[in-house]
Amino acid sequence: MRTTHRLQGGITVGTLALVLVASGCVSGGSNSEDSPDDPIVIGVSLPLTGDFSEPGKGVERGYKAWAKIVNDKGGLLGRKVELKILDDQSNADRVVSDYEQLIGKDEVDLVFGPFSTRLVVPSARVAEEYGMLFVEPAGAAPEVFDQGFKNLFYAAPAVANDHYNHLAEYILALPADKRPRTVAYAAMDDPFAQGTAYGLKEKLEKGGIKTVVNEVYPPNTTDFGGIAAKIADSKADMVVGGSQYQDGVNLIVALQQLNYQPKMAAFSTAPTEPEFAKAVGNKTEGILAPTGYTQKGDYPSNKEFVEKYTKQFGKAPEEDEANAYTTGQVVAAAVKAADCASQDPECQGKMVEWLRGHQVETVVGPLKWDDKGRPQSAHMIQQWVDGEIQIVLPEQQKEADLIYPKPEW
Amino acid sequence: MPSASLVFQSVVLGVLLGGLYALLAAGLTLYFGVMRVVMIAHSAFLILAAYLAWYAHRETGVDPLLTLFVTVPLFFAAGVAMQRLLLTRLRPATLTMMSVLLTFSVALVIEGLLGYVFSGTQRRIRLDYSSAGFEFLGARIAAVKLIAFGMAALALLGLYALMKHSRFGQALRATIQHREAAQLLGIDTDRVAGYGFGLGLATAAVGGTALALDTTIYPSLHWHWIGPLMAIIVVGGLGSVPGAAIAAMTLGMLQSLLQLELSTTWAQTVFYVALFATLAFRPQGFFGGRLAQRF
Amino acid sequence: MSEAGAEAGPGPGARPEPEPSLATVGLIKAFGGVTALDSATVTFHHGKVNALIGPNGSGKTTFFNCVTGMIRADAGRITYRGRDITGKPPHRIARAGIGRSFQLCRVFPRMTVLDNLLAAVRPSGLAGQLAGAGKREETERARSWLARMGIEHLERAEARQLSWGQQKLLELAGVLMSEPELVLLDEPAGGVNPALIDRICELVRELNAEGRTFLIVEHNMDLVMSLSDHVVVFDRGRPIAQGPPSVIQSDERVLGAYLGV
Amino acid sequence: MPRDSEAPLPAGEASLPASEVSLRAGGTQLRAGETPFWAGRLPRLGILLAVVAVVLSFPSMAPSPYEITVGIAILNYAVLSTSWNFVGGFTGYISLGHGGFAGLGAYGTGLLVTKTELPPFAALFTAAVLVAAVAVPVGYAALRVRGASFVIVSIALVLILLLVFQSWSSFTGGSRGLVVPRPFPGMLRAEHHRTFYFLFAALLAAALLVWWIIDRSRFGMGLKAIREDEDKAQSLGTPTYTYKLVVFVVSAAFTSLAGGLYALWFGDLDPVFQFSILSGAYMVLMALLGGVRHLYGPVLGAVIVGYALEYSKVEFGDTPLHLVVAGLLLGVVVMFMPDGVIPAATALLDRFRKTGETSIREVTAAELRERRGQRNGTEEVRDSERSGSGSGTGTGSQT
Repeated sequence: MRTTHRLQGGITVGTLALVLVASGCVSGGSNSEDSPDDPIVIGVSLPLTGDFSEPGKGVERGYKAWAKIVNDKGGLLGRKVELKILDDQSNADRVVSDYEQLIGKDEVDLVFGPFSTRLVVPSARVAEEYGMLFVEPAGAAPEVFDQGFKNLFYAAPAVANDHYNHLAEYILALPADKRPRTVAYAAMDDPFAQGTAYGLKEKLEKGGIKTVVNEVYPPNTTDFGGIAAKIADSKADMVVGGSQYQDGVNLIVALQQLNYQPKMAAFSTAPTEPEFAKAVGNKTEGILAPTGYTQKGDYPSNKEFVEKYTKQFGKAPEEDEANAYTTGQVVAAAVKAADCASQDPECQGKMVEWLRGHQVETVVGPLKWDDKGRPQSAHMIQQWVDGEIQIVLPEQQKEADLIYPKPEW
Repeated sequence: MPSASLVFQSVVLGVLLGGLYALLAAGLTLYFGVMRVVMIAHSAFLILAAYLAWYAHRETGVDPLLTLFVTVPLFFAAGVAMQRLLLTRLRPATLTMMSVLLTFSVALVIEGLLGYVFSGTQRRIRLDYSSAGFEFLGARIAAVKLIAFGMAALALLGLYALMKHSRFGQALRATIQHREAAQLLGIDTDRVAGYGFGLGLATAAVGGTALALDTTIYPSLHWHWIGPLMAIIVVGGLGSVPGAAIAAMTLGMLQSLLQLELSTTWAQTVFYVALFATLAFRPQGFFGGRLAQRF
Repeated sequence: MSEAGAEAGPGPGARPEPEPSLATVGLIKAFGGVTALDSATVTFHHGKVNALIGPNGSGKTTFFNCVTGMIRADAGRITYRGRDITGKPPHRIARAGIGRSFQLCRVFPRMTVLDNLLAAVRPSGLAGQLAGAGKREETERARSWLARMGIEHLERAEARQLSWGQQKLLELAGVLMSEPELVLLDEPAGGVNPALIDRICELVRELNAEGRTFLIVEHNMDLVMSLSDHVVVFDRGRPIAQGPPSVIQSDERVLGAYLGV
Repeated sequence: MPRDSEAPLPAGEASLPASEVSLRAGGTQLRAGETPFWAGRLPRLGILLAVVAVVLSFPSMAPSPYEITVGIAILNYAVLSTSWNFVGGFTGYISLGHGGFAGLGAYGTGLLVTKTELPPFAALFTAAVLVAAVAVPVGYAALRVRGASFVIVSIALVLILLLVFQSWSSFTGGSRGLVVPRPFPGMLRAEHHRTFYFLFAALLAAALLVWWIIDRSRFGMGLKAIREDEDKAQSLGTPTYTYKLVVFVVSAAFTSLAGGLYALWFGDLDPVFQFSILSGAYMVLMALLGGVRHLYGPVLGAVIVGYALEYSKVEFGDTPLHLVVAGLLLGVVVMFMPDGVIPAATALLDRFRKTGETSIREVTAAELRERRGQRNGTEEVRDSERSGSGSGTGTGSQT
């Protein structure tokens, strides 16, 4: 027994020593002084593995495209930009520890936000408490903006609840006898997905349109038979899916299996994905979806982005990539305006201050924010028309006319 | 109140789902019966089989059902190997506990490798008949769900026939009921246990293919399945194959019906409520086994 | 038939009516289709060395497990010195004064020999529970039992490192450490060399002389006949004969049962 | 029955060569009568004090708050696995569901703070009491039957809690998460980390102290008897069911404290991360790897696993291979060193220490094998049983 204790003690001392040495060595190399030759280091933590890895990798590509485009043009403030990306494994513990590491140990000059609302809130708190500007590409849920963060800006046109604004206006503007009378909602239990569906629900209910089904399903749901049965049984005129990708596909297929034919069907995210049509057997005609980004967007920086991104990655950017790129654009604008890029509180404060009062031109259009960091634009509405997803709302940006009622799928 | 047609629809869905649960729970029961092992990796193998079906379909375009000819023998062999090479090496005194950890680690490895090879993206087999369905007494049944149920039912019937009417089945049942006694009867219980394990894993192959027909798959999906399956085998009485099947059908149906009034998430809790109730009031399970008394 | 056997009585000699120790009435236990105990009614005598014999599979071990609460009988009543202990959990039965050994000797393999005995101490109250194990008087008592078994020099070895015979002695010491009035021994001579068998017999006699009652399940007939005062013969889950060894030895039913007639 | 010349009488057994005993003792056990030079309390106390000093001075030596957060994470792991070890180590019951108790503690603390406005640390302890109360019926269901059902219940516990905390969003916040206000508002982040580092260290010390008290108590003796042989313990009069339940509840309470302290430190709770089977599995892995029979085993395991996970993350980057690493590590521990690294390492150390004796012992071992070959049938059965039961599985550890 005594040998054991002694040994344990030895091992424990040894490991602790190792901790100290390891942490000491690693942190020794970094520097906090800015010199014109040093690159601007930007720290990011992204879910490259785990539940959010798919969009996480999209965001990573967007950031990388931004860094490349900036560096090809000579960098920012004459300095190269360098991304330091850590994998948070889609885990909130990790994302916080990653930002602690980036800010505390690696002493990065700037940070970009991670993906998914669930990870944005904890990581925004770290940035907030260290006084760092926190521009993020993917925390659209209302909760993100209720935490009292002062340094947070969402780099996309609109928060989740406003995604369907144009569609709500369109429906409520229809003559009363043509409007859908009943709506069935099914939303994934996720702040973002629920936000989109409930934003529309709130507006339609206010306009007197009845909710007949309101289902929430956990993110891991794979069998949508039960939910689809409920929706089909309600014979609702319209179905709204607060979906991400695969759950939206599954729900649509399950509804098709039950031969449910609504007059209008709107799903978030899923229909805008490139594989969507194939996944639902090309029965896509008339499906609606909000989007914050279109490759055809008529903004100066967007042409460059689409072109160079496509060259770099071999395919056109999607919304996640675009939002990441937008994040880069927003931060770059702030850096230029403040003429500095370091952890210095004064510098970070200047950037935050500037973003509060100014508009930034981005690939998703001009963005500006309210005092809580909510962007003040709106999402476009797309619809599958003639086997292609096209913008139908708002009027001034439309590529095709909205089809209503929707043909059978 | 839900309409009568919706209730009937739910019953039909419950039966279709229960069939798959029953097949998979039968597999879990086999492992427990022959080895007193709670096989956490069962559902990981289920997902592995689903991935193999999906992959074969994507690469070659063959119907996923055809992959059964490969996966079933493969999984059978893997089951025998797993029993032989891993589980028999554990100390008998701590077998039950340590085997849980060992199979848990196998599940982690499978999940990690699936994620490594196929990434975490959700996958779904796209078939011509994916969205096809037909009317049945006012309920609408999806073709793929019916095929999946048919496979599960056939596999269960096959298993039942094997256990009831073959010599191997007799040896298997004897081993499950009383290992020492079976040994006295001259049964090579080690070999029988190996084959029992193989059979159990073969049910995962069938179940995985059935699952791939109709739902999305992703590497960590197995956690979603193992809970309900474990609840089923306890409610059914650990070690009783018919008990597991009955419990599976009952709970599958209950889950489906509860979804009418509760949300999807709450409806899932039925499995765990049944599990706790069983252990608190009737630890030997409802439909089977004396085995549970000592385990 | 068997009832007659059960009432065979104390046999010849002018002994006073013995006080009952452990007794069962109509004990039934079935495993699936197999009836292990078939309405077993039997009484053992307090202060004596009792033996329970019978062919393999006659239900002796099941009987042990039932009376010690390890498994629950399907029907029937179990009493110990008049107190009903039917359905009581094993530790209550142990605390009622019944200690037992197991068929294939069971010790705590990864505990030291001394700890094996200290684990049999029954503390009471929160303070007693949290007090350090191995108070001096307990340790002294444990050592004296070990000394009596002749294995006191091994007190710091782990039990699994002992030889089979040493483990048998250790198990017995552990049972005795819990101070039972009635000691149930399941095949104490199983797999033990003859010299050690003699030692165990001697111990049983000594301990019996000190007032402990014994109930022994054993296949070794010489041992049973030389050691016990009262023998019960089981066949197919019920007693077919009981009485002093001399009577049992000449009982035809017993021979029949053993020879499988 | 062939006679054995060596063990005719207990007296004969008593004269067993000491070398045989020490051989069989195989390392952890000293030969009777041997008193090594380093024995005694003083050196041990010295080592303990040194460790404590290192642990306590760590925050002031850390170059940035990040290192302190790493320290907190490891301390948190250590508290969790030590808490787990109340059940796993003493009784041998493997719970994969302790992540559930940690989550309950975290949410309990968070909800008490936000809903009832209890002071944070009062909420922490109230939550622990509540979790202990929840653990009673759970333990009642789980411990009534042995082994397999216990594991199943422990896994089911996490899964059901996840479902409930996700579904009951009006109360728990559901997937929107729960924000736990900081217990020390206005404290700078670095200072906040430092404070919690010491709080976690204190909690670890408390958990270790209670484990130690139980370990040397009569209660602990009963628990260990359950681990060794539950039937036997019961037949000796140990109320095994009550014992298991009590220690299960104690374990749940400590796990809850760890979870609650984590909630106060971290601030953001999400059911998916709080009620994760994986976190429960890591507790098992850490305790098992370090050695469940030892006071410091889980702590050591926490340090090793914490490193291994970090290493695999750095090494394998953005792939899920860290799961494979964890899985393989668990598998290796279960198969080859179920007693953990401490006994394995001690055995190794012993081999070095006693090189002089080794040759003698080997001779004895060979002789012994020869002698065993001549023994009677029962002895042989037993020996084969022993080797068949995995006692010889590799790595020089005497499993």
